[in-house]
Amino acid sequence: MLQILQDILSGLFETSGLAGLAAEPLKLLMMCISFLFMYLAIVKGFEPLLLLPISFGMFLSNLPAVLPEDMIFHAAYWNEPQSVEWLWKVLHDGGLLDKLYLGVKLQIYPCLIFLGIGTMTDFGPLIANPKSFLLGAAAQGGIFFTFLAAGYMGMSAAECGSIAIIGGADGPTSIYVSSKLLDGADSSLNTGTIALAAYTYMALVPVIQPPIMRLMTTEKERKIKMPQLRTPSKTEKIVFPVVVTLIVALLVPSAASLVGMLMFGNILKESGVAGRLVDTAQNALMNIVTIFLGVSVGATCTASNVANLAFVKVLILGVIAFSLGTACGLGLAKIMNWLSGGKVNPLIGSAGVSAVPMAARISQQEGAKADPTNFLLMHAMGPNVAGVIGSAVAAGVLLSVVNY
Amino acid sequence: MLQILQDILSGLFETSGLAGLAAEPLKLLMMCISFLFMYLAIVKGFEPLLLLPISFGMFLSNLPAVLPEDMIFHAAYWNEPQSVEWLWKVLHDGGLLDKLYLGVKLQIYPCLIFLGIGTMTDFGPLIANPKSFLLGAAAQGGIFFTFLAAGYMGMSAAECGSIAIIGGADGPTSIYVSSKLLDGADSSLNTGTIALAAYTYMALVPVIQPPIMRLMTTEKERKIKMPQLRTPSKTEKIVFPVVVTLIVALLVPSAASLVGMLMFGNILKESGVAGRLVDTAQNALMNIVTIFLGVSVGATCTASNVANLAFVKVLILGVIAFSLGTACGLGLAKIMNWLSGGKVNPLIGSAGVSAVPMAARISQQEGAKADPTNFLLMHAMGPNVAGVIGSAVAAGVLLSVVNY
Amino acid sequence: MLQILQDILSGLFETSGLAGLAAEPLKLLMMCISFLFMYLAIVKGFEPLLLLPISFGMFLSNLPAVLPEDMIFHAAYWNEPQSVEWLWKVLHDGGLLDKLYLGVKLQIYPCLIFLGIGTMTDFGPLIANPKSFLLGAAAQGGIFFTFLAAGYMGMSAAECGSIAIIGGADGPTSIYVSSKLLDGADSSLNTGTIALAAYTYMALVPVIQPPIMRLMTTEKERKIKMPQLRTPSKTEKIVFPVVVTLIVALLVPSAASLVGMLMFGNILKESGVAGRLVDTAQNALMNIVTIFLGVSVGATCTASNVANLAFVKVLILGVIAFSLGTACGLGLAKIMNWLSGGKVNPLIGSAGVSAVPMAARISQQEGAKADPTNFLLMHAMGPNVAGVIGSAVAAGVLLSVVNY
Amino acid sequence: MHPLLLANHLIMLAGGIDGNKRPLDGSEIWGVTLVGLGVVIVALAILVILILLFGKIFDQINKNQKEKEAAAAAKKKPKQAPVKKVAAPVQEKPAQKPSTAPTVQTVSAPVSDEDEVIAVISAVVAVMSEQDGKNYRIKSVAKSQRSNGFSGRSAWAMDGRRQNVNPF
Amino acid sequence: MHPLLLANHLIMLAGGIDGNKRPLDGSEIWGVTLVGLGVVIVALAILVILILLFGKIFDQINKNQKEKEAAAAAKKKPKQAPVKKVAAPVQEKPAQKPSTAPTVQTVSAPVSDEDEVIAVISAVVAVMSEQDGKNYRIKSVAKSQRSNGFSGRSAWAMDGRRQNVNPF
Amino acid sequence: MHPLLLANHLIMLAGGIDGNKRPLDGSEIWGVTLVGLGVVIVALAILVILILLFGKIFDQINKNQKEKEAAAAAKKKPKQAPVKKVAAPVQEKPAQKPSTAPTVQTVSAPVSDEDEVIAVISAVVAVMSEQDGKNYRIKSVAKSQRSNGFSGRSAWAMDGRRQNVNPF
Ligand code: NA
Ligand code: NA
Ligand code: NA
Repeated sequence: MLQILQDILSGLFETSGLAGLAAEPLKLLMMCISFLFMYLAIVKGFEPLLLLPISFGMFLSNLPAVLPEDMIFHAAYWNEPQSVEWLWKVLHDGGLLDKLYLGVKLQIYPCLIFLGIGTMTDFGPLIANPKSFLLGAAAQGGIFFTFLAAGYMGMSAAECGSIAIIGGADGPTSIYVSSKLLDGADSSLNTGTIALAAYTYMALVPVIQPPIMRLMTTEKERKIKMPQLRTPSKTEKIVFPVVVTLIVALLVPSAASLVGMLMFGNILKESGVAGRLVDTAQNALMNIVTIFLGVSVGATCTASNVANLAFVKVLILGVIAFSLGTACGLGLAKIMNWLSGGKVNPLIGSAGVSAVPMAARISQQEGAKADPTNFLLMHAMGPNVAGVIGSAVAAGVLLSVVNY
Repeated sequence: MLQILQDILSGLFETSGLAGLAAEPLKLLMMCISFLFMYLAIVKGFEPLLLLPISFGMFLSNLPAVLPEDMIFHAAYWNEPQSVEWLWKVLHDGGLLDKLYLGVKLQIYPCLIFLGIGTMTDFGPLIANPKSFLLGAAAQGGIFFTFLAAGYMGMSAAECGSIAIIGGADGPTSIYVSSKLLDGADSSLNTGTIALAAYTYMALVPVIQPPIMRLMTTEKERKIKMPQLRTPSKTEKIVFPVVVTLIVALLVPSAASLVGMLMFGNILKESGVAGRLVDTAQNALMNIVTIFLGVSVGATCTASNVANLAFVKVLILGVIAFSLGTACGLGLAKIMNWLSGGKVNPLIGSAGVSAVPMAARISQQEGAKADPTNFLLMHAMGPNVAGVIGSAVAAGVLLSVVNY
Repeated sequence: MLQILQDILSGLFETSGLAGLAAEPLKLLMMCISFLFMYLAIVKGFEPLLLLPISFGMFLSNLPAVLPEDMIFHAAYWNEPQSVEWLWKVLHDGGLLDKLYLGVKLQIYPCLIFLGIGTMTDFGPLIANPKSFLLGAAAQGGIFFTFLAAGYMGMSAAECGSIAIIGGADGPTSIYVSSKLLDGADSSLNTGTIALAAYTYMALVPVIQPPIMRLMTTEKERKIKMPQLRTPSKTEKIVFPVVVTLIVALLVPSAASLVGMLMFGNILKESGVAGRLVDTAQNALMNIVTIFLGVSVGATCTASNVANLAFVKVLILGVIAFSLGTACGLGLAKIMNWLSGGKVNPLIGSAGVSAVPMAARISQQEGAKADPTNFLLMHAMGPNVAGVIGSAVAAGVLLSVVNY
Repeated sequence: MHPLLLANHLIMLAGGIDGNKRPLDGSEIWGVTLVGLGVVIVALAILVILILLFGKIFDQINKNQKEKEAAAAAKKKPKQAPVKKVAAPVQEKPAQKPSTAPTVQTVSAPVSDEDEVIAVISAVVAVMSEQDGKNYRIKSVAKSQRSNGFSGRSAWAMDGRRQNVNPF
Repeated sequence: MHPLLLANHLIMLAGGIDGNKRPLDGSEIWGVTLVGLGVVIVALAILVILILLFGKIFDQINKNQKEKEAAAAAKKKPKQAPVKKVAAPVQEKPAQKPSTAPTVQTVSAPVSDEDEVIAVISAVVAVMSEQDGKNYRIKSVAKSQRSNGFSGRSAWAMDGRRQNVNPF
Repeated sequence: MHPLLLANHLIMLAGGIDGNKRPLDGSEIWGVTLVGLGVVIVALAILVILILLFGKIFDQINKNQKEKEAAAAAKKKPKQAPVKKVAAPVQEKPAQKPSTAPTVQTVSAPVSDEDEVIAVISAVVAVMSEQDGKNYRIKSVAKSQRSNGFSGRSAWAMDGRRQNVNPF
């Protein structure tokens, strides 16, 4: 009896995932990394709506499997030349996460998430104080200076762009840009690691930003109070998405998809006549897409993609990108303060990196620390939502400059 | 410094959408038309759930873009011969709205919307007074007499059918028929313009119908009061969708998809045992499909499709179709009144055009004007929902008579 | 006039579905069978969320149609060799239900339903009493002994596996396994009939199980009271899905997709940090998939598939599978009771067949009949949810042993 | 050929018109118009007849049922009351898993040879649906029709449905 | 070439950089950085100007409208009251967006021409919306922003919107 | 070959059976049956062992934690009360955007070197989850579990989660 059981177990070993694990020990490391991110998502509250699906997807795709038909995700498929036959292979032979990842590769999910974000964004503070746009623009300096750093580190153009966009502090934009740029690129980077880094740093904004903010501003500056903003009229709020889409499409056409969907969502919301659609766009549709996007993007984090030097570079450059973006925003805010004769609290500059609404809350918090009666939240929301538009424009620039 | 800025701006011009706009000035006109429809949807409340996505889709697809990879919608794709390679091209090279439009072209969205409509429709008044079916049938005269008019104006069979179906006052049916008939047809019409006209006129029902109603009925007729309807039993309501599907499929098989999904939704609702599914079919699913359908159908309204004589013909024939449908419904109602010895208020005839539930409300309103104690709403709901079935049957007839 | 009407009617007959019905009288029989299942679903409350869509899909696909372009479902497509050209044919020429059925054939729907089930399952009772796993394993004896019976009845390996999995009492798993095994198999069975049988018997659990339970247990055994279970900590509940996925993937990699998605849903729920996603996964997403899966699986029940001896065999073997599963669960529970010295009420063994939460309720009910103060529900929930995992593992074994 | 000769048009149209054909000749135009409208009217007229027919049939069934009911009520007056009483709590439940249900089942269990006591059941159903009707309206406003307006007959059917309210 | 000569970079970058190119030369790196940041800033600066401009325009419009309104109010004081009364229930629904302003619009809508009977219609509307309103309020509480904070001008625009609450 | 020799079946089945093969021979049938059931039982038995093991480990951890807690509570009794008081409003919010949150954070900010004050925090957590438990039940009835039953430790973790209630 024991002999038989032993035979079974040894037979099982041959055909089971244990053999797969023995063959690829790195998978174990990858699973541990996925556990780390699950921990960060669940216990530390790091952007759990995305990091939890991403980390579980990472776990699923690193489960050992001997036979290709048992694999939930086939990393190898995504380095092959893509054609309609390849599409059929993914649909017919692929695992579930391969099929879901098609929505990322075909650029569908990020646009739909932007639609949902549009229905949840209030551009009122930005309309009330359009100069906030400049802060949202300046904070994109993080993107471009990181491109500079990555370029001088000898990375390829596609890699530079993919890493730089992390500085946009905008998950869907990062996924959109990196999945386009790295499509077919000869790189050890992939969309999954970019997304991991982007969402991790977005969650770390309350850790990364405050020291930089305190370093770059004086106590006196932080105490500056700003007057209450006017309330824009309904008409302005409805005209705004149309104007922004038009201008962005005229100047940076490759940003039109992202900005267009963002503004489509926003006009649905502001019009007040399509409540049904707004509700679905920001709940059912957005959540379905988030689940599919998260778990399939996470699945791209396989051992060969992550356990290498490139991922370390991504992590280092990513935090630099965030810091530089914060610094650029603060810098322009200081200039604006100087030009306005001391009427602009420089703390609102750091909110320009986007990471909505966290970065704006950090501005509020730091302002309140300097003077508890200081209420900067609405003033910081302007640069904050401008940062979303700014990142999308920067994404458009990268996509039009780097041929993919 | 200024020189550099000027250089940048001139460089930007070359690569930006401004150059595209200069090359195709008609796009500007198209955008203005899209603004007009946004205005109608938001301020005037014209079927905003569909006209707002449609008009924003129109706006997005007419944004100027120089490079094909920047375009959100490629009108050119949809005139090409379709094959599996073409499918791959749409999925891989297409913009977001191209991908979403596949759901229209592959006839998926209208059927799913009919599923949702089914879960929201109460056929009770029609079951209580089955003669209402005849009014729902007569009002389809608008469809066929418009076919006559279009035919004599020298249009092709596909165009005649696509324009005529506007008279059905039923958006998804119009989209279903026109996307099938115009698929590969050599025509300057397209699904987008048909949908625009259909939803616009549906919104205009309260303007189009009352004058015709007052013209065709006497004050005395409008004052006729109708007795309260019986309440059909639950069993009847459950048997009804099955019987209707069966009969329609037997007589006009090409209408089976639309009617079948409508009745699938209805039996889910009337059974009372699938509340979860009903809820999702009429909310999340329907809204997702509405967003995708609206914005992608709108995108087909490009300059070459709209800024021509054909669109003007669509608009003129569309209003004729609606008016004739109303008149036919009223006419038969008058005959039924005469046959019944004055027991049928002819005002309920106009509700047969469908446009649920607006047309029925107009009947109620006109009746109440003649005699404030006259309550026609439930009597008008019978022809009203019969009109939906009637339009679907008429759609089936058109699809089986015109080879596409 | 009468002559003309007669001519029209005769012309209609030629082109209508009536002619189709005359040509294939079996369709009438199939429609009657679909009405029977609608009756069972609506009036008798047999798993209506799935049997109602399945039966209506069956009705729709057996509607008579002369022309292929009028058919809502093309059974013939699904016996053809599948390629990317075939995919295009389904998408372009197929009916709506063909397109929806792609989600079944490509193995997408069952996994997504498992995601939703995961978000609704509380593994607490199983964690509190892990020995329940053994009962969930034993009850899968129903699957394997049915394989034995089907094998000796001369069925093919694919058919044996597809019928046996009915004994798992788990709808999505049955559909997952049978749609894989019967893909391209030369068989008169199909996924639709397997699903019909599975859901019918799941609904019949309260009829099938009690007699077997009373037969196999003594009054004294049924009166055994079990102590209250401990409440597992949040951490245990979060670790559980990860551990189960890992172990299952290591031992039976081909079960990883199903178990992985189940556990993905569960960790989303137990983490407590992704409420938005949980809500959508268990409502909008799950319901959409259920509608699509139900109506399209039902559509595969065409006359050639159902009106034959094979379906009768499915029905007979299906009930045997359920009964054997129940008996195996009870048997092991009796052994555990004996080993523990009378501390395990054998009634909880039958809950191991899954059919969540019905089978657990039956255990509770039978226990309460023997002693009204006996409260077995939570103790039965352990084997009950273990049965879901057990069935998925059994599915993995079948899929890895039978080459499809 | 006179445009109003429907039958001729029908024969003509049997093969269908090419979608790109332009211009259409008069016969085709009138053919589509008249035959199309004819088919729609005929199809819906058939539905009128069928639905009228079904209405009559259901009316008859209802009438018969009511008569039986009245007779049954006269016979079993004392038995009816307790059933109603027990059934009431089932309707009052705000949640989806009523454990009181089994009680009802045991009560209605003797109702095994269905037809004879159908009157009693339908009386209960009537009471239920009156209450339920109210529930229904309110529920549909709130979110969804989770309430089951329809009511099965056998004991386990109720349980089966109940399971599926929560499921899977 | 000095890396800060933006225009030169722009010309260089016109053809784009191959994604796989590695390493990038200094001119390319600086080009992307400076031109990229430049484009973002220019694009958003243009938006600043436009949105400021629109703000001014709308302010002007609002100001004009308020003046007109005041004048109109002075003129039509007796007429205003009843209409307001009728319109009131429509506005009372607990929506998410302050809807009192549109009320004024309906009033000042100079009741264009159609409309000697507008009072009658709006009475009907009021009656309808009373029934409808109750349902409606419950719905919006339960689930989402189904309420339309925005309010059209003409009678049938209102009707159009109402249709879409139930629709399609 | 005796059908009960599992190991032999296993070797036989290693290559799998052709799905279309018909009829299966006895060895294949018994092989699938016995090996299949064996694998399922072994797999789930391993899970039994592992979950039992984890249960023991977590029990131990909990026990240790409680002891530490008790010790800590004895030490820092006066400090605990005010934290509770301030934390309360965080739980009371019915909506998703609590502007009171920052206040709480500044209070709990001194709790930076995590380990020492963990007892205080977990006491707060206990109080919170008691209230939260209630919320949870009520919410899940209404629509969904938007409430986060889990509670992070550091100030910004809370903020991070809060952000994601509204987000993205
Ligand atoms: Na940004
Ligand atoms: Na109609
Ligand atoms: Na099972």
